[in-house]
Order: sequence, then C-alpha cells, then structure tokens
Amino acid sequence: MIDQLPVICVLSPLFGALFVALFGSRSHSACFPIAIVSLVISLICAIGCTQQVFTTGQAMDYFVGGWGAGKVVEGVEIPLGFGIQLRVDHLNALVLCIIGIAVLLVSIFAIRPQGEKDTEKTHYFYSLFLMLACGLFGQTITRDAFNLFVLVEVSSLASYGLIAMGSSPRGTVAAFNYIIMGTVGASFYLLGVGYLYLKTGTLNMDGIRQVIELSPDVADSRSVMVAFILIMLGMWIKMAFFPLYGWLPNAYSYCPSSAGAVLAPLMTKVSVYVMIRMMITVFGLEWVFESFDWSALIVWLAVIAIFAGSVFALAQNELKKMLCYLIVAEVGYMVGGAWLADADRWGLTGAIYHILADALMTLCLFLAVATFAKRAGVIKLDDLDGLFKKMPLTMVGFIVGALAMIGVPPTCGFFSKFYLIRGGIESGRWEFVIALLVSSLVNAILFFRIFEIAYFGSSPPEGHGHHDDEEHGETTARRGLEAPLTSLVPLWITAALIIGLGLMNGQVVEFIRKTVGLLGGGAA
Amino acid sequence: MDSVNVIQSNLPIWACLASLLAIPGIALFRKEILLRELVTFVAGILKFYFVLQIFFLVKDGSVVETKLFDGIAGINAPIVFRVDSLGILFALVASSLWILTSLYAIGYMRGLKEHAQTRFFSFFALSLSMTLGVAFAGNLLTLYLFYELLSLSTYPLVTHNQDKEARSGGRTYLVHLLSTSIGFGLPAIIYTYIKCGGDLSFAGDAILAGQDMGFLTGAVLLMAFAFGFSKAGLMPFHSWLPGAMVAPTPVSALLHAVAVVKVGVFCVIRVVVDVFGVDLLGEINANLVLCWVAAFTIVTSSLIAMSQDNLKRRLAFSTIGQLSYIVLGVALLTPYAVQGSMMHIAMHAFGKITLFFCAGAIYVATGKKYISQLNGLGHKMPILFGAFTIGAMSVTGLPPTGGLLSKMYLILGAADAQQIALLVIYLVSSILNGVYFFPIIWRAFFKPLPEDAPETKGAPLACVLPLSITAAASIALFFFPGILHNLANLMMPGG
Amino acid sequence: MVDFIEIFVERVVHFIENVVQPHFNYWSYVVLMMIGLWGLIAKRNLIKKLIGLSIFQTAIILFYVSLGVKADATIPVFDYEAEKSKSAAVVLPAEPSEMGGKSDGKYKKIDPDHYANPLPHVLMLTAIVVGVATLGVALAVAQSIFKDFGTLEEHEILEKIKTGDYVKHD
Amino acid sequence: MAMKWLALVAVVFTGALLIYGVSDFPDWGSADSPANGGIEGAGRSVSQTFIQETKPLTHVPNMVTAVLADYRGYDTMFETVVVFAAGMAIFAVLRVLKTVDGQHSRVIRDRSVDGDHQRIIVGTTCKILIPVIQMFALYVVAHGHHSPGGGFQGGVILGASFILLGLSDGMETAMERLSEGKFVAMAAIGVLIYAGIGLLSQFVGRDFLDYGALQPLLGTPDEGWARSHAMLGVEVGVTFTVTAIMFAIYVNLASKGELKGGL
Amino acid sequence: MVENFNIIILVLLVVTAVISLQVKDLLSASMIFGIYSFLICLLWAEMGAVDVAFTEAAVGAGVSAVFLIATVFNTKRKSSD
Repeated sequence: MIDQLPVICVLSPLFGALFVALFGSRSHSACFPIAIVSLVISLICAIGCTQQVFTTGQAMDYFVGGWGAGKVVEGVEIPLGFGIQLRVDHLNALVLCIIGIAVLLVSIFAIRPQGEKDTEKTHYFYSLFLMLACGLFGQTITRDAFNLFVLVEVSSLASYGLIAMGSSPRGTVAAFNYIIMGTVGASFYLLGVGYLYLKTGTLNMDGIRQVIELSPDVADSRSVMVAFILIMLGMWIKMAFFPLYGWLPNAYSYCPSSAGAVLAPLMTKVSVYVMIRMMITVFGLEWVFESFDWSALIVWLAVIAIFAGSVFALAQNELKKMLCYLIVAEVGYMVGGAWLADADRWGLTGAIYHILADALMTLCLFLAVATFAKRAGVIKLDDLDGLFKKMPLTMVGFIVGALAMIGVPPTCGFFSKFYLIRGGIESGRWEFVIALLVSSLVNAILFFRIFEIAYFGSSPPEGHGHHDDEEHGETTARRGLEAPLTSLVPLWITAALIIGLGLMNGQVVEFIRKTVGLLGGGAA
Repeated sequence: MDSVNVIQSNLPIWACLASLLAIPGIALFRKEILLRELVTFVAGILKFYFVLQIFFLVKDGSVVETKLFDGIAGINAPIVFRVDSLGILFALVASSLWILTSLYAIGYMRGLKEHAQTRFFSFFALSLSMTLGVAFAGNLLTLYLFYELLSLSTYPLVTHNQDKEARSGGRTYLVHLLSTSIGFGLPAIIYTYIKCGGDLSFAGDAILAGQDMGFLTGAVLLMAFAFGFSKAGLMPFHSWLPGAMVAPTPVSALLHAVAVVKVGVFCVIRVVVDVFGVDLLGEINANLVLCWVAAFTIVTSSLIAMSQDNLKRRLAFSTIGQLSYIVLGVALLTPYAVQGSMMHIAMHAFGKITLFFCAGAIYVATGKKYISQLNGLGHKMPILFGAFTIGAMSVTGLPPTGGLLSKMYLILGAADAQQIALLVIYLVSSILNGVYFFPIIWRAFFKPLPEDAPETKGAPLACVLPLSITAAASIALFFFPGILHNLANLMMPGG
Repeated sequence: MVDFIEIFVERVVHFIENVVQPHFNYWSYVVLMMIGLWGLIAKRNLIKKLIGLSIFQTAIILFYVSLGVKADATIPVFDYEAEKSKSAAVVLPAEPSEMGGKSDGKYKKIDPDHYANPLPHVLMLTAIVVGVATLGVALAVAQSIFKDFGTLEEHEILEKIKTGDYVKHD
Repeated sequence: MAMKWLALVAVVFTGALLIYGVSDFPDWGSADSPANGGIEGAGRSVSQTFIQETKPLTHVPNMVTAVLADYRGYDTMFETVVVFAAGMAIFAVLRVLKTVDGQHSRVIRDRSVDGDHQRIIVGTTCKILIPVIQMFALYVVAHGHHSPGGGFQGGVILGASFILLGLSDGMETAMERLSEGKFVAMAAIGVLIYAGIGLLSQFVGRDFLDYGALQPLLGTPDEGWARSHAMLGVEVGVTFTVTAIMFAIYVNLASKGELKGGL
Repeated sequence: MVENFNIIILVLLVVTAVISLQVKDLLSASMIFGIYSFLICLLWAEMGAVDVAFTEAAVGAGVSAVFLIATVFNTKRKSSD
C-alpha cells in the first residue's frame, strides 16, 4: 500500500473536485467537507512519502499503468520512458508537503463566503481549487517532461478560473493578460521539450540526462542548447522572473482574496521548483554550469529582479500590490541562488530551502492581508491605521510573516538568506550578496512603515501622550472587528510553521543536500 | 582555556524563561493592577535567584552549557547557551537591576497614570529575557539571534507614548539598529563563518585564532562587527540612543543605561575576546583602529553632553561616552584594560541607573525635564539629589564610588599598552564628565528656589527607594569589589 | 562578369540544396510561429490576440508532427494485409482469436520504419485539446471584460481603467 | 506604435533563436533520427517498441490509441481534467446565477411565430442531419481501436451535434435535451469513469491504470484483451466529458452566461 | 508529387494566417481562422498523422470557430486594427 502513496496524493484532490462538481450545485454546504477530506488525505500521503524517503534514504519510484522500466510484460522487456514515471525524491518530498499544508490551510480559510456578492459560485470555486491542488501535486512528482506540461496546464487553467471569477473588473483584465502570458510560457516549454525529444528520443527526465551524459555530440549540439533556453524562457514566464513579470502584480492583487492566498505562495514557487528539477535532473548540473555557462548573466538578471521588486514594492501604496512585487523580488532570490555556480552548491541548497520558506512566508502574509481586506476593508496602506487595536490577533500573524520576510533570525527567512549569502560569497558573486542585504533592508523599511501606521494610526495625536485624561488602565480595543476563527487558525499555524521551519533548518537542509549531493557535482 | 570543565544544566534556559513566563501572568491579571505588578516583581526575584545559582556554578571557572536547537546544517552552529564569567557578570547586573527597575516602574507608571501598562510590562519582561539570551549565547549565531530579537522587542517600549516624537524616535531607533545589524553584522558573521570553516562557537580558543589575516581584512572585519553591533553606540551610528530617550524613564533607565547598550558592548567584547582572540588582534594590531574610533566617540560625546539642556539627553550622551570607555578598554587588549572594561560595565550600570532614576523621579514629582528648571530643588528633595550626587561621582570615577576602581584599571591598562595618548584621553574625559555633571548639582543645591515655583509634592516612595539602593550599591562596590574582581580575572588571567 | 553570376547561382543552389532543403519543413513551423507571436503582441484587439495565440500553438503542433514523419511510411495503424503479404515467413493467424489470444511474439518481424512514429501524434492530441480549452476560457474572460468595459480594444480598456469609468460591482 | 516595434524585435529574436536550433536537426523524414530510431547504447527506442509491441501487448491495431489510452493513460486522464477544468472555469467566470430580477426566470419560447422561412429550412435539414451526426460520432468512438478516432474526436462531434441543435432550434430546445444539471454531471461522471477504471486496477492490487489487472474481472482470454476493452471504457469516459464540456462552453459563450436566448 | 503538395499547403497556410490577423472584421477573421485550421489538418493528414488531423478538423475547424463566432456576436464585430 505504501508504494501507492504518490498516486493517491495526486488523485484525492481530483476525486474531491469531481464530487464537489457533482453534489456541490445542489447543496453548497456539502462542498467544504468534501474538499477538506480530500486535502487531508493528500496531505497524509505527502507526509507518508516524505517519511518513506527519509527513512529508507531512497527515492520512491512509481510507474503508472505498470509499465516499469525493465519489467517484462507479456514477454516484452519495457524500455525506460515507455510509460509515465512518478518519483518522490529528496528534492520534491518537502515541496509536496508544503503544497499540501498550504492548500489545506487556505481551504479552511476560504470556508467563510468570500463576502463578494456571488456566494452561489462556491462549488465552482472549490472544484477549481481542488483541481489546482491536483495539478500542483502532479507537477511536483512527475518524472516525464510532457506530463509536466499537461499538469502545468491543469493548474494554470484552474488558476485562470480562480482569478477571473472575482467581481472586480480589473481582475478580469489581469486574468486575460495572465492567460496569454501563461499559455505562451507553457508553449515555449512544450517547444523546448520537443527539441529535446528530437535529439534524445525519450521523454523521461532520467532518460534525457543519460543520453546527454552518454553521447558528447548530443550534449554540445545547438538544439539541446536552444531547448534549454526555451525551457528556461517558459519557466521564467510562469514564475514571473524579472523581465517577464508584467502579469503578476495585477493578477494576484485584484483576484478574490482566498484565490490570491493560494496562488501567490504556490504557483511561482512550483515553477521555480520545476526550473531546478530541469537543471538537476534533465540536463545535469555539469552540463548546465560547464557547457551552458551563462550563470554570470542570469545572476545579474536576478540581481536586477531583486532591486526592481524591492523598489517597486516601496513605491506601491496598495497593500496586496506591494506584496506581489515582493514575490517578484523573492523569485529573484531563488533564481539567483540556483544559478550561483559555487563549488559546494550552497546557493542551490539555499534556493531550494527558500522555496519552502518563501511559500510559507507569502502564505502567512496573504492570509493576513486577505483577513484585513475582508474584515476591515483594508486596501490602501493608510486604511491600516489603528489596526493593532482593532485586529491584534491577525496583526501578530502578519508580524511573524513580516519578520520572516525581513530575515530576523528565528524565522526561516533568515536561514535561507544565510545559505544564499554563503553561496554568493563562495562563488564570488558579490553583487548577489549586496542585492540580498539591500533588499532585506528595504523589506525592513516596508514592513515597519506598515507597523507604524497600524501601531500609531495614520495621524498620531500631537503633543505628549500621557498627560491628557485617558481613562486609567487598558484602552479596550473594539473587539467586534477581530477576525473569525476560520481565518485565524490557518494564519497562526502558518506562523508557527515559519518559526518551526527556521529552527529545524538543520535537518531540512541535510535532507535537501542529499539531492544536491547525489546528482549535483558538489560534495554532499 | 579549554581545560575548563563543562557542566550540562538547563539553568540558563530557566533563567531566560522566568521573565517569559511572566508575560502570560501579566496578560492574565490585566484588570487587577496590584496582582499584575506582583507577578512582575516575583518574576524578577525568580530570575535573579536562577542567575545566582548559575553564578555559584561558574564562580570557580567552570562553564554551564545547554543546547536548544541544532541550527544551521553543515556546520556546528546550533542555538546553544554557554555561560562563562563574562556572561554571568552581565547577567548578574541585568537581573539584579531589573528587580529594582520593575519596582521603580510600578511607582512611575502609577504616578503618571500611564496608558497601556500591560503591553508595557509584558514587552519589558520579553526584552529582559532577550538580554539574558545574549548574555548566555554560546556561539555567534545565537548571539546575533537574540541581538536582533532584543532590538525588535524594545521597539514597542521606545514608542510607548504613541505620539509624534515617539514615532520619529522609534523610526530612527529601528532604522539604525536593523540596518547596521543586517548591513554590517550579517556579512561579517557569514565571512567569519566561511573563513573558519563553519565552527562559530565560543568554546575553546578563539574562532579566528591562527587564521592568516592581513591588517586590512582584520581591521575591516573588526569594524564591521563593531558597527554591526551598533548598540555599543560607536560614533557614526550612535544617534539612535538620544532618539530613544523619547521612551518613558523606566525604559530609558534599565534598557538604555543597562540592558540594551550593555548588550552592544558585551557583543563587542565577545567579538574581540572570543571571535578574534587577543593574540591575533595583537599581531595584526587591527585593534588600533577600534581604539581611535572609541576615543573619538568619548571626546565628542562628552562635548555634546555639555551643551544639552534636556536632562535625559545629557545622560544619554554621557552613556555613549562611558560605553566607548569600555570599548576602548577592550581594544587595548592588555589584561588590566580588559578587566577594567568588564568591571566598568557593572560600575557604570549602577551609577547611570541611579542618575536616570533621579531624572524620572524629578519628572514624576515636578514635571520638569530641563536642567535650567532645577534651581533649588535640592532643598525640596534632599535624598533624591543626594543619590544623584553619588551616581554622578560613580560615573566620573571619584573615590568613594566604585567607578574609580574600573577607571583606575583602564588607565593602568592603557599605560601597559604604551598608549600614552589614549591614557591622556582617559584623564581628560573624566574631567569632562565632571564638567557636565556638577553644574546640575550646583544648581540644585546652591541656587535659590524661584519664588513662583508651585508647591511640589515629594517623589513617590516606590521611586525614591530603588534609586537610593542603587546609590548605596555603587558605594558598596568601591569597598567590596571582590565579586567583580575575580569574575573579571577569570576572563583575562594575570594582572 | 558572367562567371561571377554563375558562381553566385551555383552557391545559392548549393545553399538551398543542403542547408535549406533538408530542413525546409522545420523552417515552415518557425514562420507560422512567428506570425502567431507577432499577432499576439502587436494586435490590440483581444480576439485577434487569441487568434494569434491559436496560430502560435498550432505551429508548435506542426513542429511535433513533423518530428515523427518517416519517408514513405504509412499511418501508425497496424494493417493486416501489408504485414501478411510482405513476407510469407510471417505466419499470421487470420484472426487473433484463433491463436487463443496468446501472442507468441511472431510479430517481431514488424519493420518500424514502415509506420510513422506514433508518440508525437499522442502528444499533439493532448496539445490540441489543451489549446481549445484555453481558447474557451480566454473567450469567456473576454466576454466578461466586454460586460464590464464595453470594448475589447486593449488601449481603450487601459484608458478606462485610468479614468476609472467601468462598471464597479459592490 | 511602440507595441508594433516591440513585437517585431521579439519575433525576429525568437525566430533567429529557433532557426539557430534547427540547423543541426536530423534530416526531414529520416527513419533513424533519435526520435524515430533511438540512440544506440541508450536502450531500445521507445517509439520502435510502441510500433512493434502494440499488437502483441494490447491487440489494438491503432497504435496511437494504444499509446494514448494505455501506455500514457495518465497523460490523457489529466488532459480530460484540463477539459473539465476549462468547463468549470467558464462556468465560474461567465455564469450569471442571479438574473437581474433576482430569480431564475424560464423563458418559454413562443412557437407562434413559425412563419420565418429561414427557421423552416434550417430547422428541417438539421432535424434530419443531427441524428446522423450523432451516429457517426458514436461510430468514431467505438472504432477508435481500428481506425483513426477515439474519445476526443467522437466527443467533440457529439458535442457539435448538440451545438447544431442549439443553433438551429434555439438554446431552449437544446437545453431541454441536455439541461445544465445534466451536462455538468455528465462531465464529472466522464472523468470519474476514467479515474474509476484506473482505481479499479489499483484495488485489484496492481498499479494505477494497469488495465492488465482487470483480466480476471473482464474474463478475457489474456491481459492484452483486457487492456483493449479497458481502453474502450476509458474512451467512453473521455467522450462523456468532452461532449458535455464542449456544449457547456458553447452554451455559456453564446448566451453570455444566462443560458437562455443564445445566438 | 507529394513534395509540391506540401509546399502549396504551406504557402496557403501562411497566407490565411496573415489575412486572419490583418482583416478588420472579426467575423471574417474567425471564418478565415476556420479555413486555416482546416488547411493545417490537410497538411497533417498528408504527413501521416491521421489521428491529429481528425482531431484538428473536428476541434479546430469545427468547435473553436463556433466559439469565436459566438463571442463576436456577443461583443463588437468591428476591430480597430
């Protein structure tokens, strides 16, 4: 039963989505339980897979349809790449868990009707939400290049629906741009896989890498180089890397709040994971850093991404828009980290760890901002005034997320920056180190600007506070506005996870290093 | 140094947790004020009791260690507590003064009917446990971790009044502390971490001992650390301290005279003694750079202090000066100087906290903040101004108070290190200290009381009692310096 | 002068012969793709952008299909007559049921070069359907934009967003 | 105008990149290119195995259907999920649930105006044509194994027949045949059939979508035949979904989401 | 024979693609896009990809043209460029 876990992990949200579509239209209240049950099952499977990979130290292989490589069926010896292979290894086990946790928390968060007028569409929302989860799970564990394209399309289509179903007109315009950019990105990826298939004859990721390592004329052929560029271009569009990020800020800030809370943390991070999977498994790190040696250019692009993201975030005065530009900067961290060609691969480890850390941080911030928007109607920065008094509990969650984004020690944000800076120094990319430090300073200014407004109120009283005759003791905050439990519990769990991931980063990074050590060139 | 026997016990964790556990207590008794203050007081005593326990263990040179989390992978930089003599000295000072300050704060708050006291006391307790965290830190990473948390947990205290000045004060406070710690501190730590192959712990010999490091890299790294830990108030990055005077007096008394600023200096000492190691710094004599920066800070801050009319700002600039005394002492590297600087931490703490208590008490009683308004108050509040005089004498280093001892060690250290110019600066600045303290005492006692002065009620007992205790303590330290002396001795053998 | 033209013509023919000719069919998909991409970016009307997008996707499908083409190979459906007539050695049962269903591997004789490569065709079935699905969603979003903004021209929509005169739902 | 130049630059740049890649492609239509003939030393070429082994493995002459439904069945399942997701997304975006007057008004189509000739000509031809189209669609689905065709093509044609009905007789008559509740359920059931068959083989103890495991259930002589029949079952599932979603997309696009009136 | 059949279709393809993008009236653009789909289906049938051709004919020429026209009917028919 254990080795069936990877597929069940992908299938349970799919079945959830189908049952929600079947029974949801009749009774809206049925949607939520189905969604929760299916997501809990997939989370259990994800944790089971990680446990299995952790204890045995081996990756879990799964061949759909029984077409295992080397297996003899009806007297026929099946070659690699005949069927579709799924594999949970050290790299994607943790990404699987993070997606499972994030999706479950947001589904709990989304139970309260959006507050927008069309509450009748909850079953469409949940159906798309579960299909998005199914697409993300599938993307993480698939080992087949074309299957990855189909799953990218599943999750993208679900996200197009989620973004466009909002009531704000600007949301639909942003959704249209997102559809165009997303499809162009996926098509570039498809073309890249086509070029690869033409030169290597197989679609299985390990098969491609074996051919590239096997025959030198394939390795330094032009079409494999162009294939790599195309795949990178496609993935950069999907993850909104610097020059191609136009669609992200509008798409994630004008979409319905619970949709934003699930898309912002996961979509870009899974695309970064796919890029790293491509670099490690399909092309092999030697090929990427020796014969394709453009890492200097890409690290410079990442530096520009970080600066641009931070500066634009500073210039925004809408809260969600500001967080979206921060996502662009964080993507700059990850891509820059992955492309530092340092000997011990610490940059790559930092990037992978940052995928986990950044998913949690963004989730925490977006959940908090969504609660502010829903309960207190906060859109602009100066709507935030006096929020410490009105919604202290949500504000605590927001603070933990903000501290993680700045990189204050106990949270995971600090440790991922630590590894990235270490990678930067060891590979001699000082511009990347400086970019990281400057951007964490800008984050500090950004978030403390928010704390000031929330703490003091946008226009603090003149003169010394304590002389006027405030009544003695506590000024009782108006408790009415405090967020409901269903949005507080996910927020606080995420905050706890951020600190937990920070403190546990020793084991987590040991676990990640096995992948980088095993396949990458660097010493474990 | 590494023959020291290590005792595994989680006393340090209990010490830190003592004040943390007080926070739920404080929040619980939000309504009953008396109960809430009792919780704070009990937490103070409990903490001091734990620190005393650790002190008895550490007194004979052994070290108490305990591990919380294994932090960063690939290197052994777990989050670990390792209490040695320097750590326990600082912890003793901080926890003992916390009891007095919480007593003082209760009086002060009740006197001024301050708002949001629950938040005030809980963050007060939180920042104390962070201070102890820094004191007990076992490696550079834990040090940085609690250092950052301390600057965050003190922000709500500094901006307690929630008005215009509090906002701008808070902003300068945070911008300075965060930008220097992230801008200078983090790269410095990571560079050390890479240079020494990943072993950041303070146990055994210094981290960078034996590394071949030129003068330039050594100096740049040392200054990166010094400016990284900008709580030590070295000149270009000192302006957060006067900015933080916006806070209510108990905050500026404990935090900005004892806890926060001493954390900065404590980190600089850790860096010089445990990261670089005295002999490495001696070889590449990168420490001269630090000496002259500290010397410059001493002189200029004393000059600025003279021109300040606001009493608390004058005390703030005097603190900056005194801190640089300690930094200069450590940078001299000679045994006497290092011992002197460690003792000066305690002496200055007791002296300066008395002065701040007096400033607060005057404000509670008369609402006066400026020195020019203090004419003739000495007759009204003789005890208060008596304690003020003792505090001033201890800070300037006059005979009956403990300040003299530490300054004497510092001067001897400077002489050992053949730094005659620095020795002269020590003397001159002591005179300058006198110059900006004694006019206040003169004005209070010998100037006639202005006729139209309204009838002023005496300062509340809860304020006067702690300041007289601290004044008495600074005199006691002069006659029985035993505890401080052998602790300092443990840290730097000989001399 | 004359021999110069000859050399030039000879070189052009040579160029076409072994640089363009073997890869001409691959260039065709590049041309179509660039038309699609150009339409996607340059056109201001949203529907035109979608047409450009569809052309872009069908060009990629053309590339994949031209991957699997084999000279003088039939469609990838196994035909009995050709296999039977090709070589007597292949003793093929009239109907698989006679064989009691068990295959004894006699079909190894099938010559793969005789059939086109089926894998790209499978991939492209998926790509076409994905293309239509995306087109459907994009058209739905376009209609929803028209409901709110009253126009499908991109520059007019941006205008209206700036001036803010679109239908504001509560 | 700036967009035009930007487009030109982007197009020229990507075009050059692609053509640069094309330069060392294997020749057009060569049977021994890596894709068609595989690379020596890297094991047996996958596509050659498909061609040579499909007949013995699955007794299905049409190799494309075999690869589509059996070997890479996981891909096709997610493709059906893509179609289903598109349907759901369109409902989410366009569907107007509360009409302006607040309740779901049902417009009864008045049949009194029969006089317009256009309606008569189109109406009668379509009445004759639609059943034939549906028959052809079912033939395409059933014959997916032997001739080109299969779940997707059949499903689209079946959907097109309903669209034709919607076009010729107005949306109400089409909706009477296939109401909203029906085709949403139909779409969901289609994917359920597909995933259900896969799950069935998992219950029997072998991997997901391993049709060979269904041999005891289906009582076929050997696993090959079980695969062939299971493939047909999967194709039926795909047809359900594709028909329902194509009709759903048309219905929503034509009526701007109110599901009445239409073109 | 097969070679120049290929070339004819390719030329027609490029022509229909460009016209479909350039023509101002959206309804005719959709129609021409239907033709484009049908032509590319012919090309694939000639290349041996029978299944793909069948799908493209049914899906490309058939259904997507209907969707485009349905949308054009519900929005504006005139396009500015």
